[in-house]
Amino acid sequence: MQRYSSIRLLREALRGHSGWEQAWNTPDPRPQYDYIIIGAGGHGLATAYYLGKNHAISNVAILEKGWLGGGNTGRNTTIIRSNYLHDESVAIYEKSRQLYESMSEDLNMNVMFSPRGVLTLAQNHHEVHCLMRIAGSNFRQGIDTEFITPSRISEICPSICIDGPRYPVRGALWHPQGGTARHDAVAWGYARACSAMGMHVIEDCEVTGILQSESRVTGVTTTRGAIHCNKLGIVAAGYTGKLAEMAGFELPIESVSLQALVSEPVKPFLDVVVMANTVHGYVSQSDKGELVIGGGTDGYNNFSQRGSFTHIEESISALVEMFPMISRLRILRQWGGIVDMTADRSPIISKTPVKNLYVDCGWGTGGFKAIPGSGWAMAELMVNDAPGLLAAPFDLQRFSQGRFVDERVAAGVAH
Amino acid sequence: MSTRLVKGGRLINRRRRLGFQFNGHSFLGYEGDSLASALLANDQILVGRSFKFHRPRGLVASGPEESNGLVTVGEGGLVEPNCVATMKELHDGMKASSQNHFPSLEFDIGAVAGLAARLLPAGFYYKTFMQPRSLWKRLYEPALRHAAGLGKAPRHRDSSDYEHFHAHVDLLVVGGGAAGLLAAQAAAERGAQVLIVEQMPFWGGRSAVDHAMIDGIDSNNWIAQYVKSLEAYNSVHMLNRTTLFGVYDHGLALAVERVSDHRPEKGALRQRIWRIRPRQIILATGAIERPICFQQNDTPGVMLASAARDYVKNYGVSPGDRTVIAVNNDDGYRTALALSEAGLEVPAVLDSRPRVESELLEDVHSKGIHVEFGRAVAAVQGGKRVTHAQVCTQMGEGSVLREIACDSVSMSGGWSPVVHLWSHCGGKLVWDPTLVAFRPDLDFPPINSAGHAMAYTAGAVSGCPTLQQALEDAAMATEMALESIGLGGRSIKRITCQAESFSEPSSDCLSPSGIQASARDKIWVDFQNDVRVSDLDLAVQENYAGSEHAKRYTTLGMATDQGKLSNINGLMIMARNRGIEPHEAGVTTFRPPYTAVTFGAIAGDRRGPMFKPVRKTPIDQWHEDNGAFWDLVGDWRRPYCYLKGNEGMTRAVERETLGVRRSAGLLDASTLGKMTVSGPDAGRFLDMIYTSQMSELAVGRCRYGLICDENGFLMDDGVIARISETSFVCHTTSSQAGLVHGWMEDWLQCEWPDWQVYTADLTEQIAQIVIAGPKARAILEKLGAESISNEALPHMAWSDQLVGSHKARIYRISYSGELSYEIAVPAAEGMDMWMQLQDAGQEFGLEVYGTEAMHVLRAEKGYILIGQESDGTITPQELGLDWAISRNKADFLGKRGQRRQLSNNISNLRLVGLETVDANAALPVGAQVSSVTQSTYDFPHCTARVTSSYHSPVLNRRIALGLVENGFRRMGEIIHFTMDDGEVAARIVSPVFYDPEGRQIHD
Amino acid sequence: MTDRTGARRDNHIRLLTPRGMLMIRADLQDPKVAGTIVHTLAVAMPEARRIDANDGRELAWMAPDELLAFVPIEEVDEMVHQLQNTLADTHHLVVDVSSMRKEFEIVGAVRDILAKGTPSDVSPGGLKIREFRRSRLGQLAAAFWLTENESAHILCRRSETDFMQRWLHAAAFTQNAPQFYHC
Amino acid sequence: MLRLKCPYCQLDADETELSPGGEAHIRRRAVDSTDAEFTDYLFRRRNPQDVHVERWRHSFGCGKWFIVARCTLTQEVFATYKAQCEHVPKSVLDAIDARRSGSGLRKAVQGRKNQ
Repeated sequence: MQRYSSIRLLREALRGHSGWEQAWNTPDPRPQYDYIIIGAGGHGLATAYYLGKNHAISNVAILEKGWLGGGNTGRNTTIIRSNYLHDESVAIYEKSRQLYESMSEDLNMNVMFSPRGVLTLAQNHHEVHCLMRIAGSNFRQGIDTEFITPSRISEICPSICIDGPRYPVRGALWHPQGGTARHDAVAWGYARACSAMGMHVIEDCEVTGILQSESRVTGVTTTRGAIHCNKLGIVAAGYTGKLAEMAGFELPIESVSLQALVSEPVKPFLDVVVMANTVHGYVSQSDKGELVIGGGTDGYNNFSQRGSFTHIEESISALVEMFPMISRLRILRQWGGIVDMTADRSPIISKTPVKNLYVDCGWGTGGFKAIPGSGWAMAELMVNDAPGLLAAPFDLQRFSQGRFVDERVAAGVAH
Repeated sequence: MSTRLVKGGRLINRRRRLGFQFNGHSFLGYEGDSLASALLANDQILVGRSFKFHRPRGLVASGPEESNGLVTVGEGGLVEPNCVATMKELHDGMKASSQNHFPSLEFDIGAVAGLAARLLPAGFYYKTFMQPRSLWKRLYEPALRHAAGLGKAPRHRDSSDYEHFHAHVDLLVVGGGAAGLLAAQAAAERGAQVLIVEQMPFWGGRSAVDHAMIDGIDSNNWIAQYVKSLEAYNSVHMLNRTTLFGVYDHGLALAVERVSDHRPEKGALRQRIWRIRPRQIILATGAIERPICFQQNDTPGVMLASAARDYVKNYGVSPGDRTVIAVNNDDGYRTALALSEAGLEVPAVLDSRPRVESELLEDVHSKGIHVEFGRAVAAVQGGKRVTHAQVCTQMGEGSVLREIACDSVSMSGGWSPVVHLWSHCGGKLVWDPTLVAFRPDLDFPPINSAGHAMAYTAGAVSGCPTLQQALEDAAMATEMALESIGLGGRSIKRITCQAESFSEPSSDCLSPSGIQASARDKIWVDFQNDVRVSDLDLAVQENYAGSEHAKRYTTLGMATDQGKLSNINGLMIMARNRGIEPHEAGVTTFRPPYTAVTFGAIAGDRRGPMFKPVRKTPIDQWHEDNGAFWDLVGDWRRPYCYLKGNEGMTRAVERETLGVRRSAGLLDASTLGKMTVSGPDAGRFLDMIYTSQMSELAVGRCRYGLICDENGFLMDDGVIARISETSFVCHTTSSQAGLVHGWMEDWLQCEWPDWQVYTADLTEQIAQIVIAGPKARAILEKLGAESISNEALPHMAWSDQLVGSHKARIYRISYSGELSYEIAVPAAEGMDMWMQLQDAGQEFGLEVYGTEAMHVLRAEKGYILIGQESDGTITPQELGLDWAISRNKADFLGKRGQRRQLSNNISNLRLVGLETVDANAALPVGAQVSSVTQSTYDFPHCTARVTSSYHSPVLNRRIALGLVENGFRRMGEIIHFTMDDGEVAARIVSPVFYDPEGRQIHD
Repeated sequence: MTDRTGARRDNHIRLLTPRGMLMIRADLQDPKVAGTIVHTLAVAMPEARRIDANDGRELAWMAPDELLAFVPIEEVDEMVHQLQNTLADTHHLVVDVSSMRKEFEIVGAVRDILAKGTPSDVSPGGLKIREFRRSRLGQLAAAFWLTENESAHILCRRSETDFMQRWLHAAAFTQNAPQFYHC
Repeated sequence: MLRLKCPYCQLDADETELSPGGEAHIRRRAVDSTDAEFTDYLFRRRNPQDVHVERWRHSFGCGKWFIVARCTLTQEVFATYKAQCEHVPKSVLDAIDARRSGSGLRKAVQGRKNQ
């Protein structure tokens, strides 16, 4: 892999940047691989990456029906945090956050992980108790979170209006290790690294069928022909259910649309990520200067990625309440992301009724922050044909057993 | 230099001068000017700095596609960053300033980035700043952030007002150009309700600038006639200064009307969002001209040809004295004519195509304007403004043939239909090679809920190059649109315009075609974001070749104009690099809004006190007048406590709590949910809804009930009273009343529709007042309540009787552990009932108490609070409420859920009381006991957590409730809670701290 | 109609003195039931989404199995009593809900005022005189109907009366009225 | 923003006047069900990129639940009908097939019935 560095940049500058190589190759699919991952989004690419890095498996193809990173990886609000409530969640999200810290070096690509801190606001007494509960949990789990008072909030983020007429801020959860990253770069960085390990990242290759014999997976048929494999991982977010159907089983997943938007760029004034659950809004300011704003999900099944207006309106009025000075800024672009929701809003990283076929999906509105951890856990599951510590709680059985990992109890909405 | 011409300017009123400031300098303009035209008239060529390299920027366009002329306008609560100067109407006293530079527009330190431009190709930041890790956060990122961004965010609260308006019409016409006006007129004649919106302050679009005559008369008159005729219709509503910015599912169209931006006035409504539900939409959104890519094409003074003639004809402003015009299509010749008619010099028109024939060309020749074919601009000279244009042959590599001295360059790279709104809701596009642009694919329109087309395109947006074709197209589109909503009729009168023949435009936007690699980083594609041809080359070279990847890697088209000027050129250049057709590279998706929309406008009236509704009880005013500190419970506001004199909240809560324990207390419980459930099957129904056997409840009695979801988790609780054989009143928690009523209706309507049960949510109908404490009975008796003795009205019974002057229903139920009555009267009588109880209670030392005291009282008795002890994943069993679950019922909601064979959903956590060993040690909610022995992960496992924690005044100690593993079996055990500020030891005790025998309640 | 600032000056908002209101739930498709109700209240049975009136009393269609009756406040107890008796042999629910809601009257450009807050069609074709519409107004649940082209009644939850009053005031008196349905 | 006709009010209602209620025609499984059946009842949901049959409540109107057949990709609405029917009415299935021959719905509906 051609290494990126300042020196390299300087040298290339002198010869008109003619020496930069392809970030990842674009091979035609081989007839056979050891492992196939369906879905070249963050989670799929991360899975492949850790197959190589942790398990020295490089005979891997990652199949993508569109362009890599074109799903939710490229349309989320890039929040990274690990201050969840339940042990199962904290374990995987904290693993993930730690992997983000070293991601730029690991991938030799600057993914701009920016641990600027995440503020989760409490705007009534009930929420205060919910956040105190998380703080209590996180203290035990060794997650750096702290419940802070309004005055501290003003120090950390002066632009927040503490005494809003309708929802005064009563306190907040402060998670200094949380932050944001450059979402596209995460996908590109993994693709580049996978490619460098000799894996095949194959775009415009839609899976049309799943081949099996004696309920053991043997490969897939695609728009670019049949491709065989020993082990298959479906990591296709909202489309995982459709692929599962091809394999003959169902997943307890529903796809809904999550609204997001960015503002015009302005000079930096917001240096932390702010989440307010009562009023369904969360916001950060990108390095480009745009406010990146996320809203709620529509409550009905939806596969169209167009923006809707219902939740945009709610989120924006909420944020104007919280930051009165942004009222005269403008929304530049809005879109909908299709998020795959499970009944308890926690993911599925699991074996399936079909031997050697594994799924990693159901990340709902919180997928981006989980990318490395999810890939790590999924790779482990696929190699050992048994879940490791991180994946174990998120198997399919939990629904029939009523063994939920429900993070909604911690907050009105989860991201 | 650019200046105000002595005559001309169809939009300005020379009799009305307007004074304004730019960067502190005072200038003059005219009524009807845009800020852009006024700046140009004052020879202010330099208007801003680019995003990445901070290069000097001048106006490039005359409409919403402007990507350079972004300024900050206004002061204080009216300041508005990133204002598009071409869309900003000048008003007297306007204060504007340029952005993104330090210390000044003329001298910007940031411009050094430009010198290092070679070092900073597309995506350079992905390749560096990685070592050492810590520096990214402390140094690199802050530096990048500071350099980025355009204007500064306002510091003050927005002082303007906004509102929304819902309009339902037959036909929405988007665009007030000739095509739009024609469509609106035709629709009006057919009797349709029409709404026509136009983004500019004037009607007619480009037609008056580009065409002398329409339908045989002067184009200005033609427009005036149509506008006049439309205004005469009651069924037609015309909105200019209104941008339709989005088309959404099922045909919702959103527009923003700039009501008073052009004359800011205190108290005036600033902007209005129109939420339009049309039965059919006609998009007459026109087209946008593309720049040409030659070296230094970002130099101030280089401008779209259409913009140049707009400034001359609309505002009487010259873009410069000598203007070189570069074109790859016929349309640019209009500018040559316009400029020479205005007496300005056009040293040369450089047409990159081999010799062509067209009427326009003949006119140009007849004016004696010098035209060179197969020639192009090699490069423009001049830093902050154009001084020369260098000429080369289009087909060559760019060797300079000669230099032309000029102070302005006009470029016409062809026209792109404004297809954004068509695409927003699923309309497909086709690449039209003769047009050299994407145009709407009429076979795949955006569809409505019935699956039919919900929009038609009319005019230039359809890809019609001539006015004649555009108007033909508009007439046809209108007929189809009206047909589709049952307003078909005789065909629309055709309009005749002077014939225009057009020769094919060239698909080459790059000058010259054979430009060398070394020069490609001096050619700008996206002016604002500093994306150059070389950046696109690099994207392709590094395999970010797909349009989406390239956009994200180079930031092409991600500027505030969202690629209106840059996308197609960028696409064509990359396509050529890859040896494919532009459409094969795939156009990036158009997202709403078409142009940026103010947050405040979208928030509308949802601001300040109107942000979210607040629900108030019938007694709210009294609370307000008596020092209530508010608690928010769902949408309700309830007194958390009442502050007397200068006492603090802790003191107040203590006073209120003791008041109840020692004499009596009064609580406004009107927010409690109150459902009437009535009908022959009411008992049977409640047996399903609640975990206990409500059908067995005797008339006149009450029972505590639990509602579980189908998983068996606790949802809500409350007291149910049986009013008659067939009728019950079910109390729910305050914040979940609506939810529980919905839950009941859901099961009734969808699962058991044949059961004879009616429910009614009477929460708002009834004011409910709790009077609790040893003196409660005495106070009621003083008010004449007769049969409330233990015998007449035992605990968990109810009766109707007179209290004071009110017919009331008295429930003897208790959430405090004291002798307690809940007095229910119609809400209208609530306040008076409250006052009477107040007065009667004075002599007994009656205290009024709020929600916090209520919580302390319930915690002292170990009563749970939904949302505190429960969280949606807790079962009644874990809370020790097994007694409230019927064993002998065949079925109830949640029963099966608790019976899963493999079920782990009833954990071994149990709700217990926690008594801190040190009576005053605080044991905060959320505090946990951890055990390393049985931990799954690399952090300890939780064996206990605090769910509620209070100071108990009556016991004068801290008390807490908590969920503890096998808690019931560990009574008396001392466990240790660890928190960041140390450790607290607590003894596991019964959750009932106060009056365990329950004497008080039954007293 | 509008002054220099473009604000409607001839709009009026009035919080009405409480009327008696009854919730009636029963099988309205059953002619016997319908007949009984009509006979007892002496008001015609409204068609779906209509409100009908007859000297001092009104009857509004709330849902296929629900009516809202308006009667003089002093008649409420008597009416509840009568209806409960006359409907005794059929499954029904009759409750006094006089306190549950508050009633506003607005006069002036009422369609324009309503259109600022409701996504429902209030154009002359979309909301006929005496059509009873249950919808949203601002962010509140509300019911409204026009008694004539320039006059409307609005019902809202009692607890949200202040908010509704404030919203109506803003909607009616903001400068630069849209003048869409009332030009 | 969706606009659906309430079959009780015969009135077009805006998305903001309605509340969604998930997949329709799901048969409740109670105490007598196996764990598998019960799990299906609670968690097995169709997630088609095609016609979806779902519950909506006219919560800001008459308060009644009704059922909508809607395409989750194009947002086309094929029918709305009252909630009190156990299965998708044949007329609705036919209406859908008329516009969407070969939509998976009929098969899916049959599939459900057979359990």
